[in-house]
Amino acid sequence: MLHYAQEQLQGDYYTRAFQAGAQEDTLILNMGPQHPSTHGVLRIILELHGEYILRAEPVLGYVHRMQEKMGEVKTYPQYLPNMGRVDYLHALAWNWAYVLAVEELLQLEVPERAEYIRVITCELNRITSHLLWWGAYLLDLGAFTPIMYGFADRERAMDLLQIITGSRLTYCYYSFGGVTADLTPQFIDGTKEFCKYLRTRLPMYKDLVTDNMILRHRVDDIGIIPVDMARRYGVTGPNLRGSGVEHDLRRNTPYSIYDRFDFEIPAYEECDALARYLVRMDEMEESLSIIEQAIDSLPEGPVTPPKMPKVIKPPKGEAYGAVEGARGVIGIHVISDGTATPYRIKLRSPSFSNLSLFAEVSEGILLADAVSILGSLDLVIPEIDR
Amino acid sequence: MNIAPELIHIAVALAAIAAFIGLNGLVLVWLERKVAGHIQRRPGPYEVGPWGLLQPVADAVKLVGKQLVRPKVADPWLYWSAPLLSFTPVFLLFLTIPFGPRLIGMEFNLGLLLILAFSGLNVLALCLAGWSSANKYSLLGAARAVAQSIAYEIPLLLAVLAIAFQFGTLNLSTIVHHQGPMPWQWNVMTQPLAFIIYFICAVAETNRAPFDLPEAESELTAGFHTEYSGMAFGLFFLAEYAYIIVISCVATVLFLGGWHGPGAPGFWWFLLKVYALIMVIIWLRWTYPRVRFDQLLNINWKWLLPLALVNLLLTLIFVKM
Amino acid sequence: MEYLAYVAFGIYVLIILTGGLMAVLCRSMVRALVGLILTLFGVAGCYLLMAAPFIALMQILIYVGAVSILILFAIMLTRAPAGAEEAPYIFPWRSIAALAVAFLPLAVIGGMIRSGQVTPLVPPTEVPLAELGQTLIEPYLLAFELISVILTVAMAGAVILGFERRIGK
Amino acid sequence: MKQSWVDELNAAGAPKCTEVQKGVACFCLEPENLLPSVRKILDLEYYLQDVSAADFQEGYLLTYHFAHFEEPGQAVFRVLISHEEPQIPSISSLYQGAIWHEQECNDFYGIVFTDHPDLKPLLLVPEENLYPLRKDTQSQKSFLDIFPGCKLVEAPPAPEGEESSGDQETAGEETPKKKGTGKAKARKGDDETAQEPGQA
Repeated sequence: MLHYAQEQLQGDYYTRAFQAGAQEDTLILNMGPQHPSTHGVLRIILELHGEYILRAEPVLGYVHRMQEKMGEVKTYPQYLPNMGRVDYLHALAWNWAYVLAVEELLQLEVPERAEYIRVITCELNRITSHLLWWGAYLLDLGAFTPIMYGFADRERAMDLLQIITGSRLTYCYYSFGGVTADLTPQFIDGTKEFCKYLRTRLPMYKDLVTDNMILRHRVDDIGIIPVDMARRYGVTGPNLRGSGVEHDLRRNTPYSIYDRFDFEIPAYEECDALARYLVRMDEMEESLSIIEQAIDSLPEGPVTPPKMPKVIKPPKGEAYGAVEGARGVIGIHVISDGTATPYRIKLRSPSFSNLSLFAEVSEGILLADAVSILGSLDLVIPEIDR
Repeated sequence: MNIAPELIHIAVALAAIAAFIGLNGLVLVWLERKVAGHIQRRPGPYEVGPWGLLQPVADAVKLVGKQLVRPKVADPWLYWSAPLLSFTPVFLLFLTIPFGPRLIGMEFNLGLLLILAFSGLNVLALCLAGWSSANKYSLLGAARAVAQSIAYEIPLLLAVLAIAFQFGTLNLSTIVHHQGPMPWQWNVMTQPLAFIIYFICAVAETNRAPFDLPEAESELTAGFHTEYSGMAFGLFFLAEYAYIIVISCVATVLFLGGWHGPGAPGFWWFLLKVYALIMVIIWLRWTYPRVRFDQLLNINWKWLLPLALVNLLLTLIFVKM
Repeated sequence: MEYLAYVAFGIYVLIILTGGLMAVLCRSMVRALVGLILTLFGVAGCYLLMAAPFIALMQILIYVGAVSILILFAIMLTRAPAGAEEAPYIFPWRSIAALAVAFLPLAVIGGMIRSGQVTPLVPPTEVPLAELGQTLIEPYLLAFELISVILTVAMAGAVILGFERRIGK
Repeated sequence: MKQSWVDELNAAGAPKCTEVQKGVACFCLEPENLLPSVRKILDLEYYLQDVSAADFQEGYLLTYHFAHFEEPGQAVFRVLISHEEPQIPSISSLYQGAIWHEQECNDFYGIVFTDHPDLKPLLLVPEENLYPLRKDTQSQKSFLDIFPGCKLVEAPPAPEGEESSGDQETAGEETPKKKGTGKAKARKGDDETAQEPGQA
């Protein structure tokens, strides 16, 4: 028993650094890198007083793959598949941000049908992302069943995406100037059906889960993120809209053809975990409505530009491709030096900024609420570590 | 030597109880997984045996076959005694439960008290397990277990006390005899509030969802049994199921008329009611999210305890009138 | 019949002594507490022998189920994982003094038994619950109430201490 | 980005911006002017998108992207710092979200952010200094080459900068910038030349 006390003094670089600032009579707890509620290999060092958190420090880098370095050694098309692996839950948004940036460099015109296809698939992907988040968040809160329902529905959407993209998770579907494959009738019919189906499911989830009293008490008034804090940390996406700001790139700086669709930007003023939860639940319905509109007005035509250069060598310059992902603003900053490989690629991942406020927001809260807040931020760890 | 037959009777009863617990434990494991499966729109276990019936056996074999691991810095004596301490008192609890008109391990005037006294030992086991594992998650889980079980024991006792007052006895058989075969002759009709309080507290006492805070896996990985593996974990697991059966049995005896039932009374009625309650408990677990710790205590101190006191007072008034 | 009682008594005494020694000698606070719990169980057994099952069960319910768990809780809150290292052995004098104090009651009781006439008790009979309650409420009412007042005060104190910690945070 | 805000920012430090390609306004700053400008843009209620760096022949180019919750468009701050003395004030006192971004730049390039609360490694192993995104001299490209609209202010210790502010204005049609020196020694003189076109 004696060396138990001594062993506590050891630990890795981060533990030692964290322990140096610890108060007396507190408990230092390493939540992660392997922990059920960090959804991947995120580690959070906590200083606890009883069950109250005095200090929290996320430790990153456990799935760091140096994506930005990879960008500097691969050619432009070679780097495309990497995008599906940054955020595996909303891979198509990362696809899109990258092709957007490169298309801007190349001054490429995207055919209209391809734009529609991008909107449909990206929104479908957003729904799968939100469904998974929903299930996983409820799992964090101790409800085991919703994730099964979420997965079952998500599976349908993924089956659809598989028809045209050929993969289920780490999509590499968009290409410079278009998409790699045209929609099939099977996909179109399936998507229409899926939209109808999910519209019957979402009210059920509301009745069974969202309106549950225990859930409401668990997420109400937890993890307040005022707008000012969101601004200082660069929080975007549903987390920001949960703070009452109707900021959505699809509406604010309409890229692609989002200005042609009629949809709401759900926002709730409460700034708490419940608000973020409700935003995502509403967003799924809005995505459904976008998909339905896009399918109804889908034009005929090619899905790739008429003439594509054999080797992609954008002219010197820079471009910033920003799209609205399921977790917030995805930004890809490409600097080209005129060769076939990018000179520098910077990936701006929304979860990175969203998590960075955790230290501030978790001060003085309960351990159980920390789990609830982490879940409500909808983190994807590979996206944070890149 | 008039005590000898009594002793033999108890020994036989204990053996029978061991068999009962083992069998029901297996059935419960299967039932829980199957029910959970159907609640979650999946079939549940179906590979091992017909309808997956042999799944719990496979689970048990797996658990027994696993290596027992103890953290180097854990206190060995306490670490290994905790799962035993958790499981062994369970036998005593079943001893005084009247399964049928004559099917009872030991006729004992203080049967109810015996159950309450020895079910309190479980929390001691959790506490020792959590403390001796030398793991911070375990420690937090143990601290939660203590606060939770002490809090919920009070309204539970008060709810049970109302029944004891009503009939002026702590003997479980007598309480059953006071109830009739028809559902409206059961105590749940005269004491609905006590039944609800008892049921909520009992679920909380057994650390079942939505009150499974000591082992809340999303916060404390596995709480007090984080470090336990193999059959040491298996004993905790079995003890949890045994306690679920006990609380359902006690609820059946106190509130649902025990072995009484329309038509032929007997063991089957008892078992039916017990399993109905167990189904409700399983259903709760797979439906609700987990409450937070302060909410858990608030429910207890602000709602259950005052309600239990009021209920007791009302019972007293009615009994004395 | 009677030898069974003797055997039981012997077992209970053994449990009590083992528990007591554990409580005194173990350096780990939690093990010492387990010793205490063992002792309480032994005492409960002795009550059972005296045909007082109600008291025996109450002993387990209250002392084992509540009091000792609260003590365990307190130990956990003080976060003393390595136990009581702050008390090193000082062998000769203190130990001798402690032993002397420990044997003092033995000497006193032993002396009394030796000097006085030991009359065997009438075989114990179980007291009905109602009678027990009557005794508590009627002749021993004051003592009964005093105990409850003390318990209430202790509980209030614990609550106040708990609140102070929260504010101190 | 609103033209009035661009003007305000132009007045705030010594940034020079000319509006605006696709709503993106670029400001080229001296390290000294970074904090006042960032304070200004915080007052204008912009949020921080990211902080990134890139390695050029002339030095490390730090890029700060800001955007607004209601207004469309983006504000970009660029600062060039020398290879020899890669130091720049941290903006984390204003934008706490920058803490991690700056740590990341420190991980990748070894850029030191002064007054950063906790400049320890964020993503890479803490025990080694790897600086994976630094480029060797062969693969370093010229900053001016890639951004032809930009003009490097060569700052001799002697007189006023010989190049005109006219360059700056004409650079408007591309993403325009004026650069601090790559040579650390010239910092002071550089500063003066930087002020000058601002006043002109």
